[in-house]
Order: sequence, then C-alpha cells, then structure tokens
Amino acid sequence: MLKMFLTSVLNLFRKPATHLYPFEPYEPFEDYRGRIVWNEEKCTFCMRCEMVCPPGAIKIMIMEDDTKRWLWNPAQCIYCGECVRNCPFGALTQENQYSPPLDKSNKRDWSEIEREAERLKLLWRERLRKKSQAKKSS
Amino acid sequence: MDFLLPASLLVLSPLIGGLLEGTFRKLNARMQNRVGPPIVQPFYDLFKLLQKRPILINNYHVIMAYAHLVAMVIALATFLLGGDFLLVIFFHGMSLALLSMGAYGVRSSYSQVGATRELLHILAVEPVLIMIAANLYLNTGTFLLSEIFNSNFLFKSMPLAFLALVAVLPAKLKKSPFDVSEAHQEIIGGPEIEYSGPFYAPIYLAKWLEEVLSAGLIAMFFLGNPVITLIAISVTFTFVLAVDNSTARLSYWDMVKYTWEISIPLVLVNLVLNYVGVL
Amino acid sequence: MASESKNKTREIQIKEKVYTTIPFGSQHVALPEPIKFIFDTENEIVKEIKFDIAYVHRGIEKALTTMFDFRKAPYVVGRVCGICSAAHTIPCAVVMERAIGIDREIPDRAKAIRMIALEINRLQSHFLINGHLAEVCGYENVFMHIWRDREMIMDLADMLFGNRVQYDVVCVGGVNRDIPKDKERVLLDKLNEIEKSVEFMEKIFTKDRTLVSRLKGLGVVSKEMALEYGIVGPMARASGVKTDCRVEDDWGLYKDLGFEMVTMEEGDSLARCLVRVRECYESIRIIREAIKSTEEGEISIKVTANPKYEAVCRNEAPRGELFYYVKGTGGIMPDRVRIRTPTLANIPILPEVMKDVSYNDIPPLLMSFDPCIACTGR
Amino acid sequence: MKELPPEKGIRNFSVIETTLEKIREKIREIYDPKKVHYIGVDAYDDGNKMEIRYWFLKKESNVVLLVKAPFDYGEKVPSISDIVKPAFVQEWEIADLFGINIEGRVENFFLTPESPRAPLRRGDKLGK
Repeated sequence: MLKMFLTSVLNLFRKPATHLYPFEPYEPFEDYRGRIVWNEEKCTFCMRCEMVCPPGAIKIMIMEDDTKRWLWNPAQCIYCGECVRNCPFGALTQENQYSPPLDKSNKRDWSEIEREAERLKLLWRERLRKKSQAKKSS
Repeated sequence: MDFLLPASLLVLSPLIGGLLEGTFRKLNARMQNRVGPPIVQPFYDLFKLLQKRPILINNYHVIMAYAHLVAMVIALATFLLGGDFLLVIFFHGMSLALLSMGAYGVRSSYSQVGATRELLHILAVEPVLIMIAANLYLNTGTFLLSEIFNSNFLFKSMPLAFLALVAVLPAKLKKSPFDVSEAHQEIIGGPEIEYSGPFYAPIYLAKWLEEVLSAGLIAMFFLGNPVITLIAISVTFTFVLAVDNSTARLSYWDMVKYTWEISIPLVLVNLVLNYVGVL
Repeated sequence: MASESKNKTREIQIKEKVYTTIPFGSQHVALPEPIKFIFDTENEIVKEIKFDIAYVHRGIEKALTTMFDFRKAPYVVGRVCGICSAAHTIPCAVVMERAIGIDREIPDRAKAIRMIALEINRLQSHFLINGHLAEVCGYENVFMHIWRDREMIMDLADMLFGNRVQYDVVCVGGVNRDIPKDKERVLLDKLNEIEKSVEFMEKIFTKDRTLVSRLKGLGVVSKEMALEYGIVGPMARASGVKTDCRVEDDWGLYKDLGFEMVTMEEGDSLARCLVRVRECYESIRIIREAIKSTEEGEISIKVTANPKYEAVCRNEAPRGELFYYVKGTGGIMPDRVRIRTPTLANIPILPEVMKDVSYNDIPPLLMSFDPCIACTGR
Repeated sequence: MKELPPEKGIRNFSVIETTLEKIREKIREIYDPKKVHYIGVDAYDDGNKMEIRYWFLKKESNVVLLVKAPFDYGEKVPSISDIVKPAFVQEWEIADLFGINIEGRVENFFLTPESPRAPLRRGDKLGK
C-alpha cells in the first residue's frame, strides 16, 4: 500500500511510459518479420512458396499465354517467413517494415483471385498434358 | 457581492466540475505512469453522449436519472448560496437514493446489485456528514452556511472532523478502495449500467457536480485566504487520488465498517474536544 | 376463488427459494473471454453455478487432419491461443517429430531456443495474468505498472523472434532462426531489468495489505481436492502438488539445467498468484542457463519422412499441462490430432471452488485460475 | 520414458486395450488420484469403428497410459465421471465432436446449436 502510494506520487514527476504512436514514429526491430518482397528477376515460378505457405496467402497465376504472376495477400499472410526460407533462388525477402494498411487502392478480392488461380492452373495442366502427349506421339 | 460570487460559481459549476474531472483523469494517468487524456476530455465525452441515439428502457428509469441530477443541483445550490448545511446533506443523500431507485427500476441484475450497494454508500457517507454538521454547529452555533462561511480557518478547531471527511471522500467520489457501487470489474458500473447515450449524460454531469460539492466541503474548512483554500483542495484531491491508486477495492461491508469505525469516532473525538474546550 | 389462487402463489413462493441471478459473461469486463457463468446468489453469496463454454469452437483438430500438412501444423496451432502461442507450437512440433521418429536427432541449440521461446512466453503470460488479477481486484495502478513492464518482454520477443505475439520460431525439425551473439547480450541485459520488475511484483503481492486481504484465503483448493480433480499447472503447484511437465517430459534440456519446481502449500488465490511470480524467477534463470550452456550452431535437421507412428507430448504451458497426441499414417496429414489444453483440466473444479463465495470475490478467484477459453474452445 | 518398439507404431506411451463393458472396472483398477494423473478423454474414428480412449499418467514412472475400448456407432458408452471426477467436461466435449452417446451428456456443450453435428465423425454421418 505504502509502496504503491509512494510510486504513484513519484510518478507525477516522472516521464510517462506511454508511446504516443502516430505522433512519435515507432521503429520496428532489425529482424522484424514484416512484409514479403518479391524479386521478379530471380523468380523461376517453381511454386514452392505457394506450396509451403500455411495460410495460402501466396498464389501464382499462370495466364493462358503462359506468362506468370506472383500474388501475395498481406491480409491473409501470417508473416511466418516460411516462403522466404524455402525459396531456392532467394527471390523472396522479408523486410522489417509493416505491410501497408489496406484501403480501396490496394485491396483486392482475394477469394476471386484464388478461384481464378485454380481455374488457370487447371487449364495450364491441361496444356501441359497436351504438350507431353504431342511430344510422345511425335 | 455576497450574492454574485456564489451565483457565478453555481452557473459555472458544470465547467469547473468538468475541468476538475479532466484534471482527475490526467493526474490519475500520470500516477499510473501514463500520459492520459486531455483535460477537456470530459466535455468531449458529454457532447458525444448527448449526440448518441437514445435507447429508452422505461420512463421511470430515465426520470430518476434526471431527478438525481436535479437533487444534486439543489444540494450544490443550497451549499453555494449559503443555505442550511443539513439541507445540503439531505439533498445529497436523496440524489444518491434517487439514483438507486432508478437502478431498481430495470431488470438487469448488475443494476439491482449496484443499487443495493449505492444505498450502502449512503449508509457510509451521510452519517459522517451529519456528524460533521453537528460539529460545525458546536463551533459556529448555526447550520446556516452563509454564516459558517464567515468563519475563518475552521480547520484549526476541527482537524479531526476534516480527517474524517477525507476518509469518506473515496466512498463519496467512488474511488478505490470504496468504489463498490461502481465496481467496474464486478458489476460494470452498477446503477449506471443500463443508462446510455443522452440518458447517461445527466448522471455524468451529476458526477461533476458532486466533485464540485466535495471541493466546496473541503474549502469550508480552509476559508479566509483563497490561496490556502486552493492549496488545501488540490492537496486533498491529490491525496485521495493517490489512495485510489494504491489500494485494491474492498468489499461493501468493509466500506461501511471502515467509515463507521474510523470516520465517525474521529468526528466524535473532535466533538468532545471542542466541547471540553481543548481545541 | 381469488383467495385460493392467492394461497397457491404464496405456496409456490415458499417452496421455491428465490435467488438473484447474476450472469457473468459471455462478455464481461473482468474476463473478456467467451465463457458464460450464471450465478444464483443470495445476498451476493453464490449458491448455484451453471457454465457454458460453447462459443468458440474453431475446429483446429479437424483442420490439422484435413487442411494443413504436418509441416504447417506448428503455425496453425500457434493460433490456438495468442497468449501461449509458443507453448502450443513446441509440443506440436515435438509430437510430429516423435511421430516421424526423429525426435532424438534434434540439435541441442534448437532445444535451447525452444526453451527460451517457451520461457519468454511464460514470463509474459504470468505478467499478464498477475496484472489482470490486480485489475479485477480494483487495483488499476498495479495493473498498469505490470503491463508496462510486460511490454519489455514483448519487445524482447520481437527482437529475438521477429514478432511480439506469434513467435513462429519453432518448426518440425528444429527452429527457424538462431539467436546471434549480439542479441544474446541484449537478452541478458534485459533479463536483469525484467528481474527487477518481478521483484516489484513480488513485493506488491506479498506486502500490499488491501490486495493480500482480497486474495488470502480465497478459493482454497486443498491438496486432496487438487489431486482428485486432476488440476494442472500453477494451480496444482499452489496446492502443493508436485507436477511440472518440464521435468516430466524430455523434449527440452530442463533436467540438465537443474530445473527447480516452485510449489506452495496454501492453495488459495494468493498462493496461485505467488507461484506464478516465483516461476518468473525460475524462467529467467532457465533462459540464462540455456544461453550459457549452448553455442551457436546447427538449429534444425532436414525432415524427409511423414509422420507414421502414434506419439504423445506433454508440455508445460503457462497455464499448465498441455497434451498433444498425434496418430500418423504415413501420409502428409496426420490421422488424428488431439489437443488437451490446460484450462480444460482446470474447469471441472471451478464450480466446486466458487460455491459459497461472495460475488465480489468471484472475478479475482476466476482470474487466479487463469482461464484461457480460446484455448479451451480450439 | 518407456518406449515400445516402433513396429507397433507407438512411441512413448503404453496401451491397455479393453472392451466397453470392462472399461469402467479397468479404470477403477488403475485410477488412484494419488498415483495416477488423469489427462483426458479422446475418441477415434477410423471410418468403420469408433474407439474411446482415456489418457492417464503414472506419476512415479512418468509413463503415459492409454486405456482404449472399441465400440460400434450408436452404442451407448458408459461415463466414468463417478470414478474420475473431472472427466465429465471432456466426455461431453468428445460426445459433441464425435456424436457419441455418452451417459449423462449435455447436448451442445461444446458446439453451438447452429454448427455442424459431429464434425470429427468419419463414418455413419449424422448430418446437419
């Protein structure tokens, strides 16, 4: 009781411990697991990151003209860094910055993307199958 | 002049009360090593409450909230305009009783439990105030505050009564260790729980007025030099806040027990000492 | 006719004891977790208790067998509970390793880092619950101070593992990241500061008269009762039951580092609280020893096989014994995963203890049991 | 910790197999609050048959014990909560998760009334 009383009165003359966040910027630690950055040049689209991602926040879309797109959902990502560790080519890195807040400009309908990716993947498999068949027959 | 100062204090009392409440919060936060809200935060709260959508439970419940405010205003007005001190005590007790009557008017069990505890608050606080009034009468020969206010530095003759007042202030202002009727972690605000939006605003306002009334009660003991009065008020309130921040909540029986075992004997001793002529 | 019905109502009133019913939850200030108690009280003394925990079943056991392969499992179970995330990921990883058959090959450094993660987790959980306990006693100031100091531990976890809450440092086969030398030094420095705040906490909980008067003799669980109801963790240790999975299971290096169990005899809320405070000292000591005893080196092994055996792992979460069972069939997903959380073991005794306690003592009593309903629901 | 050979597919616990009729006697035989710690109840469904499993810990030797008994779908399972007092919570839980008809169970103890029935059941589905 007395201890807390003294602490309370002395606290009046101490600097408060509150961090007034938006006014005082908050520096993340050096190794903070923040947003995932993709390096297009190194990526070979091996799909390993998509496979190991626990929540399924990475999707690779294989378009009908065989161009590939790497998509990452910052809202679904749990920032475990499993994709970065498993990337054989070092195409993925993890920054120590927070991912930006989602608003209208960068928010996407992820379920739509997932469905689209599944559909395109089926088409791609079909194409591969046809190609290998053509190879065999030739 | 005699009328102007009290009247202007009465008119300004919501403003003073709001600032007092804001200062309390700020001090409270600083004692907990936080920054705390701005001092005008209570006014923001009040305006926000008034803007909210009214949700009426029943008429009786709401009328009691306003009656609570009105009784508190009358108590404060009587006090500031120099009425009878007993009247102040009765109206103060009545306003608390009205609050608990309103709380009994709804089916929420938190509200009901809180109302019972609120009545225990009256049981704890009012006898001490009445004893202080008796002591005042012994010293000044009157219950009329306009005449009591003319006396100089009453603290000299009744220090123990002042200590008794400080001892019941936590119960009166609903601060730890005796915030049993609010008891946020048990009954979530008790009698106030079912009030919302604009219907909570009168109770919120009454709380400010109660703080002004408490400040007035403290000032009563230190009249004469305005600087000393202000210092006395701020030191007492800081002390009460520091006690608030250094105790856990005790049970409701403890509250009644402590006030009756400590505050009332203190006033009684003071009474006897005054009667004998030591003080 | 009228008088007859009047007599009837009077009879009913005499027959049925009328209690004031006070609901507690499913959302309540004292316990912001989805559990509902209904107390029938008489003069604020609790006479009858009903409880309901059917709010937050998330089907994680099912998800582990149908949606996520075993490598992802530690990340999934980390989300069972935010407060004891590391405590869940470790036994999950261990039980998978045992089901694969590689648990003997885990390097010591990985074990040490797992222990550090678990003990930091325990520290912050104990700080959290003790602060919360002070708050429900109406002691906001102690709550603020303890939680301010808890922030230090959170920052420590942030620095070491890259996140404040979800450490995600444990994976099947070892750990994800090592603790380099410079971070070790910062960790040791910070531990001294944390030790000071534990001392502060101990002083408050042993010396502060109002707080002690609230908690002393509240909700006494005798040793016989504790054994009979099979309660676990700090609650059991506060009643004098010598049980701690850190020495009973062998996934870590606790036995080698000379772990000392903290037990008390009183079995009341204060004892439960003090056991937690004293465990904080032990945790700090274990972290220091763990850093000292191992060098930087191999932190994980390659996992090539799938889980094919049945295995169990018991781990001491901050709240008590955590039990994991896995049945692997050689496929990528296990056949059955069973998670027995500590709160599930501590719930059956609650109605017994709460009987005939004044309602204003219920929140501290409940918080001294440290219930985590999110874990329980899974 | 006693380790059974990996050929049996079990690591670090020992198993006592029994039948549904005998399970209460078996547990009464084993269980003594001073020497045996009750861990939990579990069930297992392989698609054809169900199994009820009780987990215990022998305190002296730190050996985890599994007492299990197979039974058919829809069979009434005896409760052991009079022998092992805290067992009722987890019994009701698995009763909800597997749709097992355990004595004295409370419906919707762990699941809300709107959730799917018996989500962990494999064969003989109960439906919504």
